[in-house]
Amino acid sequence: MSDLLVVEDLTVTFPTTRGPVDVVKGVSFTVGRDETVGIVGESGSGKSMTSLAVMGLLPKGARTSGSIRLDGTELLGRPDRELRRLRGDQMSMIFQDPLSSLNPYYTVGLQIEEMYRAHRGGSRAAARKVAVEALRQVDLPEPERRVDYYPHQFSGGQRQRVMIAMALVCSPALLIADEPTTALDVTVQAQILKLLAGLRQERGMGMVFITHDLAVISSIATRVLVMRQGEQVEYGTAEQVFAEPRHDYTRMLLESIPRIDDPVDGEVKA
Amino acid sequence: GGGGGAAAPGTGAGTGASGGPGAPAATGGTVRILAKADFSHLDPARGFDGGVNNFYRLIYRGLTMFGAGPGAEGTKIVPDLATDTGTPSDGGKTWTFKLKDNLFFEDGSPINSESVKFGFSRSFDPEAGIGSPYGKLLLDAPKDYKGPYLDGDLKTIETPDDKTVVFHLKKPFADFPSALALANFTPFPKGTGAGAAFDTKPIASGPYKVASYQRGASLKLERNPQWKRETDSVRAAKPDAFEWTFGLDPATIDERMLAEQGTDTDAIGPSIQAATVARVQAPQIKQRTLSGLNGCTTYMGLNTTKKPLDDVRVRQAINYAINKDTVVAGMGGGALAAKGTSIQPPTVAGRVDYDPYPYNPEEAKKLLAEAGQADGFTLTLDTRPDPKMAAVAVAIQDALKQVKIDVKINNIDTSTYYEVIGTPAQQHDAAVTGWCPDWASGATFLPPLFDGRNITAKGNSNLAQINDKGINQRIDEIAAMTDVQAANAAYGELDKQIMKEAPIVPLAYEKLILLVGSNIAGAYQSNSFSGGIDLISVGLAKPTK
Amino acid sequence: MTLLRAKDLTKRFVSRGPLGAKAEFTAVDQVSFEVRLGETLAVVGESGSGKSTTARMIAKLMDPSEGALEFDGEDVTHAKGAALARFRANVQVVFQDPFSSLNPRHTVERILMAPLDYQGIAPDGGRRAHAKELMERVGLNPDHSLRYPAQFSGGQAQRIGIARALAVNPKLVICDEAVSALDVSVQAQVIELLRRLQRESGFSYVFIAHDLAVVRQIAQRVAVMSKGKIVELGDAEQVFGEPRHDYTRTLLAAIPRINPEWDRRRREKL
Amino acid sequence: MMARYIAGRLAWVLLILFLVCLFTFIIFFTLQPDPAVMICGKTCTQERINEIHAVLGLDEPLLTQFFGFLFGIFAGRDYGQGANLVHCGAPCLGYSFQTGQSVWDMVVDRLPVSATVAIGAAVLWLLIGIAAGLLSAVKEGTWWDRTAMGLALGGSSVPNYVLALALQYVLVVQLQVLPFPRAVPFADDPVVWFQSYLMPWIVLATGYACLYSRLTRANVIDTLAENFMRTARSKGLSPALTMRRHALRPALTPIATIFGMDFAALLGGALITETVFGLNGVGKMAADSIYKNDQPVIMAVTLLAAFFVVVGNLVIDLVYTRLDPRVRITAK
Amino acid sequence: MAVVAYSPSTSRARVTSALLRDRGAVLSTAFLSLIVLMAICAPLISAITGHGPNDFDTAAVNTDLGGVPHGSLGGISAEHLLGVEPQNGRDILARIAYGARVSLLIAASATVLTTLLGVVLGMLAGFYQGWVDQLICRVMDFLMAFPALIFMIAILSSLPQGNRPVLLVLVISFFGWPYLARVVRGQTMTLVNREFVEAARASGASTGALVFKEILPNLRSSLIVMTTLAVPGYVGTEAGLSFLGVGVQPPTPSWGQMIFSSVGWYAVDPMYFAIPGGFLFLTVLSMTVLGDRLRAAFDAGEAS
Ligand SMILES: Nc1ncnc2c1ncn2[C@@H]1O[C@H](COP(=O)(O)OP(=O)(O)OP(=O)(O)O)[C@@H](O)[C@H]1O
Ligand SMILES: Nc1ncnc2c1ncn2[C@@H]1O[C@H](COP(=O)(O)OP(=O)(O)OP(=O)(O)O)[C@@H](O)[C@H]1O
Ligand SMILES: [Mg+2]
Ligand SMILES: [Mg+2]
Ligand code: NI
Repeated sequence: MSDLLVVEDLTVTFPTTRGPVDVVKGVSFTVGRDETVGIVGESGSGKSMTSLAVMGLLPKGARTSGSIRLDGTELLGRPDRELRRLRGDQMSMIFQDPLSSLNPYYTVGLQIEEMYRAHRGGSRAAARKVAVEALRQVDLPEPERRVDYYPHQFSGGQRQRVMIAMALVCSPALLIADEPTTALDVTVQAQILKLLAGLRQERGMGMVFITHDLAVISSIATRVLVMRQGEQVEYGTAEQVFAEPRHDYTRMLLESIPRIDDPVDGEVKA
Repeated sequence: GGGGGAAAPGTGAGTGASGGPGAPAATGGTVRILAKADFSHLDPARGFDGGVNNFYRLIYRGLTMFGAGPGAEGTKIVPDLATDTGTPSDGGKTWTFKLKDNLFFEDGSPINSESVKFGFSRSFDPEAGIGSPYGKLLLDAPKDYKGPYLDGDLKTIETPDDKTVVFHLKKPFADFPSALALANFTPFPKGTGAGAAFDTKPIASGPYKVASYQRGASLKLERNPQWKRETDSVRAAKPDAFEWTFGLDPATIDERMLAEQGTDTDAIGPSIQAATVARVQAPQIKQRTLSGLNGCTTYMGLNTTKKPLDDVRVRQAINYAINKDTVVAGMGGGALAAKGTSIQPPTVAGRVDYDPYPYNPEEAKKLLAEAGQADGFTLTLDTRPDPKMAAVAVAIQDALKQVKIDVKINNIDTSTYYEVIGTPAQQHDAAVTGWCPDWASGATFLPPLFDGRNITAKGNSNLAQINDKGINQRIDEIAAMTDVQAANAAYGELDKQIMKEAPIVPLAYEKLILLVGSNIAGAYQSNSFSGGIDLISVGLAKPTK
Repeated sequence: MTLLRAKDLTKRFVSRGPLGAKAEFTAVDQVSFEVRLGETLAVVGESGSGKSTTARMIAKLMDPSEGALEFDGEDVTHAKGAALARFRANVQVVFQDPFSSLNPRHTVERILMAPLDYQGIAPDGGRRAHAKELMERVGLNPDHSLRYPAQFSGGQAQRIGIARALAVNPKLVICDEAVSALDVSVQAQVIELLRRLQRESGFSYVFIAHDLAVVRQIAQRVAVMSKGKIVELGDAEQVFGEPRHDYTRTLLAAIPRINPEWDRRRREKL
Repeated sequence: MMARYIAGRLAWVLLILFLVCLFTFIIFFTLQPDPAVMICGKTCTQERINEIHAVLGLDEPLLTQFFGFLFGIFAGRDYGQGANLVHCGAPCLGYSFQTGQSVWDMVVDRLPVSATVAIGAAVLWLLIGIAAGLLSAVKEGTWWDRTAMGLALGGSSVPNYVLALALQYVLVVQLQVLPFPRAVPFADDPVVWFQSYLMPWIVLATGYACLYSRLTRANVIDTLAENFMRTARSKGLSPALTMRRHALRPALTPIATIFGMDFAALLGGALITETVFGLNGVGKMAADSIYKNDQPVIMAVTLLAAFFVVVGNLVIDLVYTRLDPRVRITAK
Repeated sequence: MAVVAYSPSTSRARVTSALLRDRGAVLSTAFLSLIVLMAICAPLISAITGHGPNDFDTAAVNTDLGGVPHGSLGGISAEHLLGVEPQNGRDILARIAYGARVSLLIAASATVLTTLLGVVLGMLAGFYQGWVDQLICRVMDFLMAFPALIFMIAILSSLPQGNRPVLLVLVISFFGWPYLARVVRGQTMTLVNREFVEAARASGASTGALVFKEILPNLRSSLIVMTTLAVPGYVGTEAGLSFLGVGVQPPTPSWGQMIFSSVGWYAVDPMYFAIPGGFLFLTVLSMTVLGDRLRAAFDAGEAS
């Protein structure tokens, strides 16, 4: 089985007044079909930049080097025109901050429909049905009505689910999920994770899953990449990373996980 | 000449032309006229300015008219509908006219003494009679007579038979035939023209009638078949049609005339702008120009009721101090203006050419010192903000600076200018303005400007507000003369007499430069119509073109 | 001592459909609770259950459709002018969507100085230094004080929001998913900071979160919301230990956990 | 609720038009020069002025005149007496002091010209302005951006009348690609019609196109920086759709505001352009009437312009709440 | 993060240094300073060249040809550095210098005043909505309903002479602000609903602070465009009004008047138009470039 996504020695550089700054430094990982790679790491360590680099959506001025191959074709340096056909269809992304990532001028329904129609064509009515279905899939209450709501009319978690629904509507080969469940309560989160796992199996979808919730990673990822300050500090199978972490930082991370059954700090309670 | 106050420099004269435009015109074709603004009124009782008076002659006929031809020919009074220029009796107080035969209106009805009476009485209508004031000024009429529409027939005009009309005047008026050449003495079929009917659909008596008229946009004239050439010895009426285009920008007109695209070869424009003067110097273009005086005087009135202008020496000093060459430069240079010396412009009959106050700042200083104004004073000068007038004002300001008179320029909006300066209560020390005679004689120039008894609280034209017994008396004496020629000569002398008092500073006589299409023929400037091309004679050289 | 008391807060949203048809939706339904001085009340619950809306109402950013709000013994339901200013000085908010709540045209420094500005507070050592100190406290590089929000990662932006809330010395901080985008180590650091402030300065918190483990660590009392209502409210011990409501139980059951086998192996190695 | 809002606004429109009427009336009938003096001409007496006053109805008290005017608009009125009597049917805006024409007829005559000028120019400047602004924003910093914005700047610093004459000089006099404009109706000769209106369109559109392109550019650049633009791109939409739907709507919403105003104002006549090109529109009529102090015409032009602007603003407000959903919800 | 610690003292210093490194910004500033200097030193310039702004020099023009200046390039010579006006031969340099005083003063103050009024009232309307909005909007409707040019003429011609430039500024601003205010209001209405405004409110921002500190910076792009373009617009308005006789009183020179009166001469004496036109264009260009660069410098933050 050939790998779906191969990232090799990826570096992302931003120019600043004090000279260029590397925010991602030589990151390499692969995502196979029907596989989930989890990325964890410090906040600001370059997780989002890595995924944006894969999508070819880095902010203006950012430079990249290394190699990103999707299904064997190199993505870096490809003209936007060709990347565009892949985006949404072959690879799609759930962004971290849902409110600012949704266009406030349009109903969420339209924003889902347009993506579907861009790749699959068809009538508006058909696309709308797909959008309602997608919203139902992510457990949004009253999808028929909510499809005509504007982003600001949703709660944080609901917006996040809208983003998920949108990313999935064309059943992409590769899904990059940047903290897709942070705003979701655990029950909904569990449902979404189940949904994603189902899709992965069903369609052989590869997935990059960025989260801070190590428990979530442990339950869905086959391989885990740990990042810190733009560098890749550890990369291995989930079992290896969680059971036998090699790097101090990984260990430290695993140590800091708050646990529901941990004894609670007595001082505060007093 | 010159009615609407806003268009002060209005009527006048011009010199003849030679070459292209002067060549004889052939019959037929359409003469096109490019104009900035539409005519004020097609109803001759309402309109009264150089431009529209010239136009009226194409569609209307009167008892008398100005002759056709360059120079003095154009100011000569000749009979039109009448067989002669009238027979005075009762010492010039009663005038009898006989009509020619075979005269018809556009609608086929005959032009008879009734229609003459009716047409004349229209100028008493409060609504229609806003044009030339001469009907009301001269004709004897019942007090409070309000025109034919409200008060019926004007009984004081007698019509003993179809061909004879007898007028009774308020007082003797030797120049009555000249006054009759004005368009408000136009006959009309009895009962027509109520309201503003003639402003859109006039009833023609002349060689042309209105074919179509879109206000502000265009006016087309076509031949009037009811006009019989044999009854009219003056109008050449060569073209088959005239077409006006109104509302054009002056700069655009100049460009069009220079470029001569398409039918613009058959076109006539208004006087060119100063900026265009240099461009018409090329021989092939210069050949297409006509140039001459517009028959008006541009002057600065000095308000003699204000101190220190009440002192004749101060007024004389100002006359000496102003360098008229800079004034002429400001008006566009020698091509567009000539230095002003006397009150009356050169086109007026009987005018004497003299220069009482040649440029002499030393003399001015001396006079001011005598008057105790050696240190100068401040003078407020009213002017209009149009570029030409502004340039004149600045030239005056510049000139008076050297005799320590500080000129404050007070710009008054063009639309209100004449109202303000014509209201003695609002008038300042001095004002730049102009005057054009209604016909080429001192009778319509000096009395309105200098008769002290004409000073009114509103609409005053005696800007100097001079009320000099000697002048007033002389005006009455000349008015009583029955010999028009002698009267004109007397006005020439009166001009000198007035300038001794220096109530005004004659600044310049404006000139026109007319650029016509290369196919225009029979064109000359008429001294009776502000130097405009005489429309009754103009035509095309090659009408088929 | 009660710091804040919410009584029967209700929020109804009226939205118009495309044809102008009105639809009313009760987002928060008769919610009552109190926050005591120096305590942390956690609000957990279903996504879209009205947590953020409740937070907005108690922060007086949105008028309740019904109900009353009392702060420090004073009725502030309709507070205006000086009373409102007093309230604002004492109550700060950390928003759920990190980027949308930061003015894109202001530098971080300015964002952090703004509350001081607005409340006319001049800290010792100057406001600029204060801003830098705040950045350090939440684990941001103070050298980045002149950057704009768009130049930060999601977690960093969230920390800017937290730092802003702490810029003045409030009595109550309302944290709407304030730590959801932070990696566990930074999260621990921030939670420790919050707790320290509570210990030292007696801050109270209304802490909205999905991560029950975090809630467990920080909250003395917990409110569980579902469908606009508080379904359970009690001591953390009790809610986590012996949940009464079905929904609470579902919630607790759905908490993801790291494969215990891996965890065990890792701990053994230590 | 929308219906009530619109009804309320319409009431305001009427009130504002009434106020505009009143102010215009006061300003032009009291502060302005006496038209009788202008009509009266050179050899004028107080008597004749009084006579003209009576004819024009200026001898009546101001308020009577004002309400006569208002009444005339809704019910028509009679002018003159005896054989001179004319009935002026509603909507009666009176008769021009200068030409005696019915002002309503004058307006109806000229409105099509002004509307043609305004609509043509608006289409042109919207197309050019927005396209250029959009392109500049997308290619921010490139030579295209610099050139286009430099041109936009140049274009907006050239006064209308200068541009008009320069265009005429170049296109008509020098290159002779266009004839001198003459306002013929479309039906008469579509080619000449188009050629004649082309220059006025260009002249009017230039200034606006410059403004709009710069505004579009600024707003689009702001919008492009938004996170949701990244989302749109992530969906693999065509750049055209991305731009048109996601960038333009937020960027153009504020531009819609000024477009409404600019367009409405133009319908009231483009004073300078119409004058320069000799187009017989409302603007030229306004210029002429000011020059001649023709108060009834000034009143009519003012009212007409006011009407368009007020209605234009109403439309903008309604459209604005449609354009931005966040505003719609909170506009209680 | 892995960057050497280096702390620029203030954002102002950073912006200044960024501007100093920008050629466009430096050139623009230089040009604007030149113009201001010229305006201030106008009498000095006149004294040095020996030509006042209203001194006729009929020797410099050909009075027989309608007054075209002698020599090529509109009479540019050692005597008249920028040539002379056709017809009366006034020195263009002197008139440009004196004209800068009037034109720039009027245009700049009118721009400042309209911007001030437009921004403040527009933002208040957009922010408060409700009756404040209604009130301000109705006033705007009312003011905009008047065809501005017609009314400026009517009002200016009936106002007492007084201080013309001041009157002009007042009248222009009075009719000008609603245009800007409407745009500002619209954008404010959108911005008010953004979450960061809510955040500022929660931080205790007063209404004034919300409006001016939080929302205003987000209006910057539109404002820069509209204000820089307002300047030539007002120079044009001033010219138009002056031409119609209600603006500054001749012979006081102003750029607008010069451009207006040069229009007719474009074919014979193009320099007459090119010089004041060029000055106006460069001034506006400089202002826009400076505005753009300023915004860029502010926006840049640390990056690029
Ligand atoms: N402006 C609005 N108009 C209409 N409905 C709204 C509006 N704002 C919020 N809602 C609805 O109110 C409900 C509660 O929203 P709220 O943001 O309080 O949820 P939440 O508990 O914070 O959820 P989450 O955990 O997902 O952030 C949601 O169903 C949402 O759709
Ligand atoms: N436009 C920019 N200019 C300069 N630096 C930037 C820019 N955008 C992001 N950065 C920096 O790049 C680094 C990586 O950001 P990224 O968004 O990838 O972090 P992340 O791993 O996703 O963090 P989080 O978990 O907080 O979302 C951060 O330190 C951030 O400050
Ligand atoms: Mg991130
Ligand atoms: Mg929420
Ligand atoms: Ni006249």
